Amino acid sequence: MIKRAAALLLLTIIGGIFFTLLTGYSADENLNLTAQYYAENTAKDIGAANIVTAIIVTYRGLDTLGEVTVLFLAAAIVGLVLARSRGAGAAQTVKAPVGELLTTGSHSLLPLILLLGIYIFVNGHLTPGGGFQGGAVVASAMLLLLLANPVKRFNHRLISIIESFSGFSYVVIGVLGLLLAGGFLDNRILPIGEFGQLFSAGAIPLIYSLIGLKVGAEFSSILSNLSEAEEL
Amino acid sequence: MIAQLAMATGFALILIGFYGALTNRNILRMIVAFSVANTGVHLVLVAVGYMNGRTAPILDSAVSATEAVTRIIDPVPQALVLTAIVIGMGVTALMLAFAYKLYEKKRSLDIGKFTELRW
Amino acid sequence: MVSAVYIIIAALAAAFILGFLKEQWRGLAYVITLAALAFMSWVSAGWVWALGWQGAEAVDILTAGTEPPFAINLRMGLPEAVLTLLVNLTGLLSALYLKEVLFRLGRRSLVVLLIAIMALSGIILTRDIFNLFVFFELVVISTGGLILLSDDVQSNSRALSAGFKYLIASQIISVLLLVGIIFAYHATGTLNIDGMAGADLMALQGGVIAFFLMFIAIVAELKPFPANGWALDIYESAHPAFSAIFSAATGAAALYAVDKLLLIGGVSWLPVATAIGIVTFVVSNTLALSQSNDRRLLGYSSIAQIGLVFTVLGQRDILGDDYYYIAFGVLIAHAVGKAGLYWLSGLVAGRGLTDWSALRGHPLLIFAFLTFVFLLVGLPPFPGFYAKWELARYLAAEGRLALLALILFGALIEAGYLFRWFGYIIKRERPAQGVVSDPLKQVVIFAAVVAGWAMAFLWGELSGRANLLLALPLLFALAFLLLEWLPAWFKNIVAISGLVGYFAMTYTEYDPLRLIFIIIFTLGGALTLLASFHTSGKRIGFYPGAMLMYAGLVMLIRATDSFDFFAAWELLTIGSYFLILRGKHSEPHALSYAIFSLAGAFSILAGFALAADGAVHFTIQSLSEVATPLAPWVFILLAVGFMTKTAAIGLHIWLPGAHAEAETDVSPMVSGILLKAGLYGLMMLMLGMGIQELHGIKLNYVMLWIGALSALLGNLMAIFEEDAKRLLAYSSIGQMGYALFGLALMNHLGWLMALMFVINHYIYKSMLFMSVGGVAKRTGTRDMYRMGGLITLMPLSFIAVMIGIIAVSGVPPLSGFGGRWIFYNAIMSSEYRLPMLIIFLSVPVAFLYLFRLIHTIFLGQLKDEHRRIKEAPFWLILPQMIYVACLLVFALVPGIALRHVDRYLNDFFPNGGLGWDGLLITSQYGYWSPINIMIIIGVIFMLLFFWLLFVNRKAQKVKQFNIVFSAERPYRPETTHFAWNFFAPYRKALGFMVQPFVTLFWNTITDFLHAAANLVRRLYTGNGQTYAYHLLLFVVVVFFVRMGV
Amino acid sequence: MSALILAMVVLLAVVLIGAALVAIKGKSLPIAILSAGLVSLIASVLFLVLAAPDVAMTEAAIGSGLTTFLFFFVLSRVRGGEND
Repeated sequence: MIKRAAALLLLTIIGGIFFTLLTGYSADENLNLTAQYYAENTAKDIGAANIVTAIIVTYRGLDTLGEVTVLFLAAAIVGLVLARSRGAGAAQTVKAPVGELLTTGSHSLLPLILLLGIYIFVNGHLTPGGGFQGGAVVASAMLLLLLANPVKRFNHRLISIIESFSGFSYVVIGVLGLLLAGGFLDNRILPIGEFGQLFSAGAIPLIYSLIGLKVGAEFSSILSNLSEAEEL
Repeated sequence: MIAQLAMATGFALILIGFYGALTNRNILRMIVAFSVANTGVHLVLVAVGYMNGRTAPILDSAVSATEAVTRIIDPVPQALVLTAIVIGMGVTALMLAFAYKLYEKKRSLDIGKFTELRW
Repeated sequence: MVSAVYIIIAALAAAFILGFLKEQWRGLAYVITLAALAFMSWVSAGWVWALGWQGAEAVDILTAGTEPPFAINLRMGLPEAVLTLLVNLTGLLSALYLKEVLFRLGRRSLVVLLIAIMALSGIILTRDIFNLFVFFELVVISTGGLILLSDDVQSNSRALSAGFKYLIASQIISVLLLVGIIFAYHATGTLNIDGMAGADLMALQGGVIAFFLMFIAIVAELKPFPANGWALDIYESAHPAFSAIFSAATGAAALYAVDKLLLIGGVSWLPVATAIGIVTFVVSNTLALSQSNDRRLLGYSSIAQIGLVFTVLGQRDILGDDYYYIAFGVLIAHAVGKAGLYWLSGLVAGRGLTDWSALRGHPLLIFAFLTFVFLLVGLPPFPGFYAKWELARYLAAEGRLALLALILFGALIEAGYLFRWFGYIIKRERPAQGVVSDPLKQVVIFAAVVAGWAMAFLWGELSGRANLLLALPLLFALAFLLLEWLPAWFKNIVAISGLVGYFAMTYTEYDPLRLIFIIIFTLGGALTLLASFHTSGKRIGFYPGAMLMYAGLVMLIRATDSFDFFAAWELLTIGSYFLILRGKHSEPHALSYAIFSLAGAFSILAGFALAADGAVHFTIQSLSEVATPLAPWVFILLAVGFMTKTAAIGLHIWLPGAHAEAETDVSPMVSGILLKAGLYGLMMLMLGMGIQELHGIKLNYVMLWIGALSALLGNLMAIFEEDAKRLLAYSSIGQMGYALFGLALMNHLGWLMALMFVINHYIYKSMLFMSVGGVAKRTGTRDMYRMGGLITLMPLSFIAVMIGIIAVSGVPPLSGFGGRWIFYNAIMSSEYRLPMLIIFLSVPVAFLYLFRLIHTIFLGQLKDEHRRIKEAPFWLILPQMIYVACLLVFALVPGIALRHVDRYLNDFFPNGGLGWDGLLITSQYGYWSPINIMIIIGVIFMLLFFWLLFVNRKAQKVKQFNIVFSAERPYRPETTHFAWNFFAPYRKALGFMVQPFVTLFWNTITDFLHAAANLVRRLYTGNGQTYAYHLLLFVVVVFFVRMGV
Repeated sequence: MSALILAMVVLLAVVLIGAALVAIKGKSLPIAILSAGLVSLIASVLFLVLAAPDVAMTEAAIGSGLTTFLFFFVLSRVRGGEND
């Protein structure tokens, strides 16, 4: 009871702090300096229609690299932890396979979902969505497989190689930016191309695809590791 | 107005999430509560960048590059939220791994039972 | 220069490459990781070199080919270079240390380690607030991962729950941080830290709260009290190598993040930082007092140190150009010391503090331990020492005295528990499990040791002062560390020749006053060292300690600048601490000595800081120029510091144990020689500042009283002692009281007498300690009632003691009388009647205990078990005989030393000097002719002696056991000994004066601190949810404090 | 138009808070997890309203989709701990 009261009291005060922020807030009439720069220059400098993508992949590319690394790290840790939990001789209880319908359905859906994921991340610079969303969609295909066949084992080595390949390539492209263009993660190592086309915006489609691959691989790795974890 | 409303909802979610994390002893429930709070933060972030009557920061046939400055909303908070969402998911995954391991050790998810370390 | 962004690139590339490797290729994966970490360190080191030595400019590194604030930029300046080097090297060394663990866990654990280090570097380098958040989250996740890995190491759930607690806290932190960032962005339109700083966030709508949220979130990463339960649990449970990273590298990175953030907040947030920092520093150190688990103790200490650096960050407004010098001095000392101690803890099997006594058989590891402790406490010659000095200077100049006091108080507590720990190592029983032998781990530990000493040298070079590590005496003392493998006799020869040689080299450079002290310190020291020839073996630890003390003493005399003076003071304190600790039962006494001495030293530090009033160089001479409102306070602080060393009453409780428990040849050093340092300090002080008044009270009058009371009470306590060495120790308190009294008279004769005491006390106290020590060695006890009748067996010791007590008691014909004579002359010419009365009273009291030394030890009946005792060893007797000779010479011709001093004192006290006419000394009250007195006394003595022989010629000799016990054996036989409780009647009459009030007082303070620590630490319930409450409470409290202001 | 959107936002907000309350107070853990997923899902609708399609997609795919599955995977492996 005291605990609840204390929680309520503390949160009321923090709520008060938030309330001050809320009442003090007024939306900007015009874009601020930073946003204005992006609105004005993204198209000509970066060549991406989706400004959010331009920011994520290029202007704030370092954040995104960190973000990808977060996932990479989370996947590595989850893998490490759960791999050790599985232990040596512990036999997995074999579950009854799920129904025919789900199995067949998932197999026929799989390519479609994968395609959708790929579409999302290669078009990241043009339309909403990108590597993260596409990667999540790719992972959901894996999820579907898992649901359809709970004892399904993924090839961890393959996932790991995809993960590493895309991550390493990402870093290499970043370094190319440093060597060939204006700085680390500069997308202008490839021609900016014609605005609005698939192959435009320099290295953005490439980077976003790599991110998509990587994110997909990482999510898959986390999911499969969790699904393979022993029931306690 | 929409921005303020969304922002208020976001703050409410944060507080609700914190309350859940402070009062639920079950570790999984604490993690759930934090993910609610995180969603609240995302709402606040996006709401701060919102500008009435403007469109998403994507240049297409409707919004040309030249008039973007007057037509689109601030893209920066959105970029930040994207990052925050992914990071939040990473942290959640890690916490879940911890929960699993903690359960493995003690066969319990009561946070009050993991107090060997103190003082 | 290799761009700093390659630090990040290298780590990530290596981490991703590891994924290509097969799980089995562990060696390769490990090598790649090491190579990456080495490369990262190399890049940082290159920048440190370029920016620090070659004068390169700081560079901004753009990403995405776009100018900030539109893209993220990194900055590599000197602070960044140093910090990334610190982080990367910690990572590299920890990776080496963890070789076995990392091999077992495979490549994914390497990934986690690499990314953790990369993220820490990122925090340091980035200039973008959101990017900072991303790196912080990376640190959080990788820390969580590292903890999960630790869990496997110890196969328990402790580390696991600690990690989860950390994640709970970090979730709350990240929510607050994100909300803060977005509103700060909304207000300023930028995410760039420098941009925000330029936009004056505080003046903007919602800016203050936005900043508050960011600030509090990052500050929470510094583990401030009380929102730090999770951190403590991590420190306690994680693998020590991870704790090393967590403490040294994460702490440094988080501090730098706050430093950057404070650029945005501006000056108005500095007091908040100061308050949080100092509360954390003091409270955490206090809590550490009651810890018995080594790693948890180190955790509290880490948190405290980070708090201290945070306090320094809060002083940014006044530290000017020295800001980074001071902050980094404290920070690097902490990082190296703490990482080192954590690494060291991996070699110790047990987790209790006393289990560390396993180190005892490993001198090198003990040296490492001491290096780390010195770094943490901020002792010379390490960076923390310089930093502490400069910080005190600035704080005093700005009048932030309460803060200075709190810092020194916290530092004292820290020194207390660290030295207590060292005492355990040296003195406690060694556990069954020894030290884990792992060459690689030892290499890592010694890398930290080398780094610590390198930093010491560097900070000395940068200090703009004389580099302590280039001071010849100190180097000489340190050289003994390298000679430790040689036999003691050889080292003794080197030590003696060093002392004598140094005197021969420099004796022309001193004025008469200093010459007296330097003679006592060098030649006198050499003389006491003669006694050390009686020991055998290597005597590891003795010579470095002893020579450190002598080095400090010599440097003290040579110091002209207050800094050099203080450094020397600390050196001699530490050296003597090591010496005292060597005694068999000296653990608690050595600790109390260390604490009192350091407290005294801090008082001196504060005094000098106050006196300097911000001046960089402040000479001892300039004490005379200190302005009036400050002057009495400076005087008090310095006097208290010096009087701690002379064990003035009230500050004396450390002395009896320390002097009595010390080894036979150490007691003379710490009593006969070391106490003089305090007198020297007092002389310098009073020569400089003269008579000060505070609220109309003359301070020298107060000191007069203290001197008189010390003399009386010291002597009183001595008479009730059964322990011969303790008796001598209490007697020292009394003797120093006389000297203090003489100085406080502030006239010519008083000073002359004090100097007379300096010389006399050295000679007879050294001698008495040696002879009593020799007796104790032979009889195996220090209790006088267990001795008796030793005169026939140990005649030379008897002679020494007899001459000694004649000299001490001030009866003719020996030099003690000369001292007394000057003394009476001195007080006759002064107006202070009441304290004078007390001094008079204390003189006969001295007789009471002195006579017991002869009566109880050497006369009376020989104990049965002592029938076969031999004379004390030759090397103990030799110096005693030399002292006897000295006493006789000094008694005959006191003028050889005193007339020069007398003339010298004329400069300061022109009136009332003595007349030196050949062998005749005159004062305004009479004259003293030593030779005549000697002859007269000799004649009287001989007459009496022969008369006694004559009247006793027919006395019957009675065998010792020619008596019969008529009753049963008493329960405690010693109570029937005539010498037991010898002065019971006096105790009845005067005992109330020697009740241990002072001891009680200090014990109460200690108990109170411990009780408070035990109460407060209940706060840390171990429940992760409670810790979340603490965190939110912390947020709310800081909010109210800041907004209320 | 604007009033309609406003009404919709109000509605979404109410549902959001309701779902959030269920997420932290709900009787059974699966319901709590599902409600948390629902919070994310509704939030992603709100993001669309706030002209943030990228965020909406991400929140829907990651916040409400994958995260919810993660929870269930773990939940199914710590059966006994549900009610601690």
